[in-house]
Amino acid sequence: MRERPRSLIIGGKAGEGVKKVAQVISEVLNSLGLYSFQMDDYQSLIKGGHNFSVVSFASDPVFNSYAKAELIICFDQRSLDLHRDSLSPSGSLYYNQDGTLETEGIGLALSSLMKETGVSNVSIAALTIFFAHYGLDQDLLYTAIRRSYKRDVEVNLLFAEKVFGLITLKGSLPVPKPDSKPGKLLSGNQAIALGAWAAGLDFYFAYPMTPASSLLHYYAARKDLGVYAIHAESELAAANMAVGAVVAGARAAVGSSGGGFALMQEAFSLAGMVEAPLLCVLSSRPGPATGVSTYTAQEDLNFALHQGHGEFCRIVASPDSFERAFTLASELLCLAWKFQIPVILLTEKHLSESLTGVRLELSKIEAADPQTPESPEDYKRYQISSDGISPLLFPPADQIIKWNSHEHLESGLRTDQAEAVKAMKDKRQRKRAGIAGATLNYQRVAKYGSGHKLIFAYGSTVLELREALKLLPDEYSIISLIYLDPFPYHELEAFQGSEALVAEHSQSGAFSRLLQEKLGLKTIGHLNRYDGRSFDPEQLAKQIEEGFHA
Amino acid sequence: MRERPRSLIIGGKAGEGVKKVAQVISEVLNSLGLYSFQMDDYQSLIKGGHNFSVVSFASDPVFNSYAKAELIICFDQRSLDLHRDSLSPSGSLYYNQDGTLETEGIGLALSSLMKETGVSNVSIAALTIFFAHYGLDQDLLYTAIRRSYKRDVEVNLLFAEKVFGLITLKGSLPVPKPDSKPGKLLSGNQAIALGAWAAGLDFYFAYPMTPASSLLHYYAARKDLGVYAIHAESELAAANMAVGAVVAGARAAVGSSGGGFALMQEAFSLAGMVEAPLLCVLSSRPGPATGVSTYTAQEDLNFALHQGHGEFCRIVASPDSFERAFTLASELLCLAWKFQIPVILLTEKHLSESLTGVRLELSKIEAADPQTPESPEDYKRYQISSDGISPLLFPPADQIIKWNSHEHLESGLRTDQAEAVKAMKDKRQRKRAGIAGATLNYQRVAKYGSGHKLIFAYGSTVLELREALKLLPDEYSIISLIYLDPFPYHELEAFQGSEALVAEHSQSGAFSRLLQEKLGLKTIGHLNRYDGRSFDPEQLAKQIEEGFHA
Amino acid sequence: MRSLDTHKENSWCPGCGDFGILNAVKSAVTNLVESGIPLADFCITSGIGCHGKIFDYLALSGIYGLHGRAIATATGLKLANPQLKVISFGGDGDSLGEGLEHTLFAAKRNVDLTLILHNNGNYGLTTGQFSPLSNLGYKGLSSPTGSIERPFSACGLLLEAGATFVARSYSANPKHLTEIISKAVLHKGFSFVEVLQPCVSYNNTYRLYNEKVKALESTPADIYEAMKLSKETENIYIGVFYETQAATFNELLLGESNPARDRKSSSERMAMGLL
Amino acid sequence: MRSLDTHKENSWCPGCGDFGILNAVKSAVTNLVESGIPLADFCITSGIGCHGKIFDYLALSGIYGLHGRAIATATGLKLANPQLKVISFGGDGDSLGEGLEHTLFAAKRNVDLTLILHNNGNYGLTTGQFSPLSNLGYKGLSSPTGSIERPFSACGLLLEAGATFVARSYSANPKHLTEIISKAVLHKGFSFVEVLQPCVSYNNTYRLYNEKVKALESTPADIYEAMKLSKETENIYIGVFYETQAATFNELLLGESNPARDRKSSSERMAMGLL
Ligand SMILES: Cc1ncc(C[n+]2csc(CCOP(=O)(O)OP(=O)(O)O)c2C)c(N)n1
Ligand SMILES: Cc1ncc(C[n+]2csc(CCOP(=O)(O)OP(=O)(O)O)c2C)c(N)n1
Ligand code: SF4
Ligand code: SF4
Ligand SMILES: [Mg+2]
Ligand SMILES: [Mg+2]
Repeated sequence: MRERPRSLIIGGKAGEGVKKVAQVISEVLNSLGLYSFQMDDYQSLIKGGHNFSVVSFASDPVFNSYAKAELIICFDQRSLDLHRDSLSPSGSLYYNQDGTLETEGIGLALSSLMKETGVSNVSIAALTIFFAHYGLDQDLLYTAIRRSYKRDVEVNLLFAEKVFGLITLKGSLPVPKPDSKPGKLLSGNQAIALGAWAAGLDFYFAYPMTPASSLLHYYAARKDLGVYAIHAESELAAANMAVGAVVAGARAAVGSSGGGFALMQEAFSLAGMVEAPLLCVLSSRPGPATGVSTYTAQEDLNFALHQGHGEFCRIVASPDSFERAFTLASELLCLAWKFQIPVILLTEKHLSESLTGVRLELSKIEAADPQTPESPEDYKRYQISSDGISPLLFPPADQIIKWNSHEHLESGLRTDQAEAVKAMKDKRQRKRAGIAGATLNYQRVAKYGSGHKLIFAYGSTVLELREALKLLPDEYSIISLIYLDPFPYHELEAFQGSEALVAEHSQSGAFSRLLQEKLGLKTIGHLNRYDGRSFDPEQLAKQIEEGFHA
Repeated sequence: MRERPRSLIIGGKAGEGVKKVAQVISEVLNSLGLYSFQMDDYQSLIKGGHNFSVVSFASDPVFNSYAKAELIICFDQRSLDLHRDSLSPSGSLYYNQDGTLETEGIGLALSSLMKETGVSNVSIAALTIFFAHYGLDQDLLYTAIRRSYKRDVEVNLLFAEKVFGLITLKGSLPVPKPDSKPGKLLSGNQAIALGAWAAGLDFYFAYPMTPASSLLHYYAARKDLGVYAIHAESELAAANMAVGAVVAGARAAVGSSGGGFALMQEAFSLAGMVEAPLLCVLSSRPGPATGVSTYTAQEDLNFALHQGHGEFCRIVASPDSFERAFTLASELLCLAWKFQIPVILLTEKHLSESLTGVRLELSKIEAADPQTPESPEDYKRYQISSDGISPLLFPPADQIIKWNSHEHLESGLRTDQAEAVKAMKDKRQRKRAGIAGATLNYQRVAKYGSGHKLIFAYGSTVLELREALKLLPDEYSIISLIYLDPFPYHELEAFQGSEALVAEHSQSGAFSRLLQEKLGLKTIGHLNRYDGRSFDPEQLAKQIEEGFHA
Repeated sequence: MRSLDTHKENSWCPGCGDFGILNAVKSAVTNLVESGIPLADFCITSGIGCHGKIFDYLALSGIYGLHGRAIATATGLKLANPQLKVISFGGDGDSLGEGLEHTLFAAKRNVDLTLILHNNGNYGLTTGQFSPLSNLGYKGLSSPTGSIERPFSACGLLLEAGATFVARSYSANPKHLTEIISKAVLHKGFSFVEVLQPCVSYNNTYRLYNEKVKALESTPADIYEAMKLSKETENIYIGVFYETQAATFNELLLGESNPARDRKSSSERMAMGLL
Repeated sequence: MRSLDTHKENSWCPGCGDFGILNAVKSAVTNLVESGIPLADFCITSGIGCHGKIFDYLALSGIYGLHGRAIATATGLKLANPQLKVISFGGDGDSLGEGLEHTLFAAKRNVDLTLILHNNGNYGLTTGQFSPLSNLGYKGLSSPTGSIERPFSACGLLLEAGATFVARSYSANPKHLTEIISKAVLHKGFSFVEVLQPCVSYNNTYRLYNEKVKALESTPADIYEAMKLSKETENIYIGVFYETQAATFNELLLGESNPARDRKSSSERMAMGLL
């Protein structure tokens, strides 16, 4: 059991800058050498409603945010009502007393002060409270405001000064460890974006859809990376454009959430048939259909595993940490190009949009490059080979390079001849063995903890579990599946027929079923959460104990 | 072992009426009280190339066509080259000697005769040869021509007379059994169409795609049925229109092959979320992508089982006979409406487009009707109930009936509240038990044969196996899975851990994997054919024997 | 008449043009009910976006469909029960991006329903990316240095596709908008109403519209005149650009029959002797 | 110059208008190569349908894509390597039905590529169902008593969507077609060529076209004139209806750079110090 991280919650209306200020706080913590995890809970609306952000932080890595907080800052009545009960016993609650009913806690006349100073951005108050509450340097606060809020600087500073004066020192931040390296502050989607870029991504085609949109926005904003971000007319367009870009030799990716991914199925199958390397990021939210747009879920496991009509090889893998998000994106793009197949990076809103310090393992980055023909004179796009891989050549070239969505001959010309159909299916299928072998070079399964009581999970659920495990005795281990297809039989052999808990964000227990069917795993308890929210590590810790003692 | 059916093959170019004349022959056989099975092998082109049709027939039911034929009729050189070797030892080969190289067999100067008589339709010759070869009444031939070929009747008759004169009687048809009732001559798609109609189908929405197109064409042509056939702008449109029609109270279905189905995934998920009863017919052809458009495959099993993003209940079932195609379509439409869920009727080109006599089991037809509210005053579209089913009401109505693709409250208004999300997911999930129970009322698994050596299959592969079993000693049984989701554990319990052959039209052995994972079935041999062609019963019989003796 | 309000808390940004549309729809429906259309006959569909939320704020039956597909769903509804007065709400991303095809085909077919396009020139709900109607240079999260696409003309495309009623109004002109919506609903055939809808968060066009919006003085002489006028930028015209009569898809398909109402039960079918 | 033929047996119906298109494309490419465009720069995409088979008959690199999506795929190709001369072949079902949206967006964006539309007024390959360009009353397997939809106008839609080059030709006029295709390829920006293509099996329009096809005497004065003329039925006009210059999507996106050619390797990226 390690030090329990502290947490703060900031709540207010959409449009009040809750998420932004939480991020500024995360940055401050990061710059101080502290570890943090920021989770933003927001609704599908632009102004009003209720948003809140949680930042949990400590001098050790923090894998997940907590439900209880020692510092809560509420801008409005609704936040107050919703978060009052999340205050930990010794915690402090600050609230905007203008327009809210009196309550226990520290009321501040924020709205009046805003009017007085001419400030429009209430969230500056949250930043100020944070600084004052923890006794951080006032000048550092001003620097942070200057850096992060380019507009209305002077009034913001005035406002901050006034708010600062109202707060009494209540605590201190954890002391960073001497060797502390919390890494670069990134969201999961940013880590994915950077990983793919590092391996060679040239184009990202998408149609906006939460929680994948920030991939598009990130590439669009980071022109220095040189990844062209194309906002297409639809997901169908995006995916077919991506295949086109691949034909021209560019490394391309697409991304969406379930609904948009559903629309890319035919093109996914196209990638399977034409053997187009294609990185597909599927960031899940609760479904079906439009579902719950801004929350988290793991309901798309089977959907991801069985994408696209017809049979063809693919890889499906899911990052279980932000570090892995970076390396896996690179890894998958490489594998896609090595085997000329579509690959899916399956993740969830919880990883995609949360924010933490990430130590980028640059040494793990490889180049996503294809096998090229040895003697291009007699080039055939679909040359039959023993490993199923046909070398790639791109136009403009003197050779004729034909890709074909119909079944085809080696030349890429269409065929419906029985023998030719079988031969080409066999060729593609032969990649399967190579893929399974190649993935063995990567970490397909991770184990966290050293206990004999096992909890299986994948994706961001592993983050929640890792944080929960901090609160429990050393009896437990998390078995995290990073690769889902090819199924990592090799690493999991040892667990055949074992008993374990399975944790997932799914109502139907799809992951548990998968483990049972593939591995004969006996699930002795389901830790399922499917209301769109992430697990609270404390509650999860309790559920784990109960799960094993039931 | 029963009487081996006879077979005839007619081969020629697309546009020469091969399929049509085979159908006329099937009709003649049917009217004589004989059983037949017609399989059409054609390419994705309109004129030219090579088409052939096989009609296998006997005085007992014929479940599949054979590769070897005792009567082969070739209109051109290519047919001759391709089919010469399919002639059974005692068989007769007729060919158009104009424009072909001389060969063993009976050459007829068909082209010259056509010119001479002014006939444009060479296939009349095939019909004539069939009649003459088997010693059928010449007047019956003329009647058949008159009935089936409305154009150029007089020249056709003249031509037929001349051809008739050239043929010497070579054999005789099997003698029909006295109680022989070969049933109504139907394609699989027609049987599906009639089954769904009988249960109450009002609308069929589709975009043409082989081998599902004939559903659209059939409904469009059979205006007497009163099913509106809507050819939409795309599969996406079709599926979303269908959901709209359901909201208005109509029974609706959609159909396509893999590629078009891929495009309907988002709407399929929509049906899951809004709880729209929707019958979806997926008729497979080899994939991925455009694949091999006019051939057969079972590559979409996993795709069908895991359609759509997010988690929701569905039913997937596959007819293993033409009779079942009729009853299953009705059954599935009923289940869709009983549980307000999307259902998939999974089939293949081989069943969809082959033609045989079908005895329609009218007594099995039920009405696809929804549960209606008892007290519609306080109507809520998504009323939470113990079985997960909320009664249905349709506009125009005084009540407000709101369907919603977002997660929603009982009223149908959108929600993202944690408890409400969970409650509605739980409600939908509660249907699962009811569905499993309800399907138990239907035949979910069929057993054919009484032997102890087991062969598992589903869909039209069962037809091929049943025909093969006729050629083998009584040691074998086919275990045919009609329902695939819910998986028929109950009926299959007895086979847990058994050893068996698995037959399927898939390269990857998806069905075998399913059985292994769900049932622990040990596959001792794979009978996989994945070149788009159906199994030849004789070859299959051999493979079965080998499979058990290997 | 019962209220058209629901219990759902409104989550549009204060000042959003969508409020004007909501109010105008309520007025129009109220007027139409008063003029004799049964309230129960109204049925709505909507896409996904800020616009789509109108579904939750209107106490009318219908379906809150998929992004871009509301018009297809509306078509299905109308065909199954042609008695219904179907109104579909779309966003510019929704109806002219993701769902462009369905929109143009509904116009082509002259399905008797009404599409109200909330033209806010961006993807509001997904935080303001450029839309098919955004101007060249529009800055959003997917086009931080400015969109490099010229906008479509909504009215132009709909006119070209065959819509038999094409109009434009402005969310801040409640009287005009109410009238136009009423007319559109009364029009037999496919009616299209582009509503100029300022988005205060990402594309605040109030000032522009307040300056430039001008009512058409008369209905343009022909479809080309209508196209021209609809594309003018000096004056931004509102009013009915085009209106004509043509057989509707539902009539041609169904004749007098109403599939939902007249459907034969399974047992009636079995008695028809068709099997 | 090497031959543009492949070994693939041709499976179009004898007499099909597609032969004319194939021949004209070969001539145009030959001419263009002679005029200096490297043969290797040509790259083709096609949809699924009879038209799509042209992919198999042309010895040029490219991709035989999905039904309706060839234009999206072509866009990806062009963006990744703007040096390529991308020609996309579409059917009327393909490009104006299933793929309408992509077609209109390619026009809107002015992507520098050429779409050749094989307008045979039906879905040939799937046995002759009505298409978005079929006339009202067209009889096919999905409309046995006659289609109840009015056709789109291909040129009209493309003009409205923003295509910067819109032309029509006739498959049985090899000289005209060759010229038009050459011009289209040379046009900088999105060029659209509607080819009147008789389908001898399902929609034999030879007689109609032979009677009514007439070359435009001059380029129409403006877009509306172009629309009007393109829709005339007394004379069916062929020729260039509209041609204008505008910045292309690829230029605006890429400037001078060529992503496929100029791409940085993974190790170069790692050396950039951006992580
Ligand atoms: C298939 C699919 N893709 C993407 C989304 C995400 N999405 C929701 S609303 C929206 C765009 C909204 O823009 P618009 O239609 O103009 O509506 P507005 O919010 O501006 O009213 C998008 C892309 C989705 N729900 N479904
Ligand atoms: C997603 C999808 N839907 C349907 C089909 C079946 N299909 C193949 S070609 C075609 C229509 C062809 O019509 P058109 O594009 O006009 O081409 P033509 O054959 O007339 O040249 C269709 C519907 C398909 N291949 N993919
Ligand atoms: S984002 Fe724009 S369109 Fe959406 S509610 Fe706010 S102002 Fe209205
Ligand atoms: S069906 Fe028509 S379009 Fe297709 S090849 Fe034949 S004539 Fe040409
Ligand atoms: Mg919008
Ligand atoms: Mg066509």
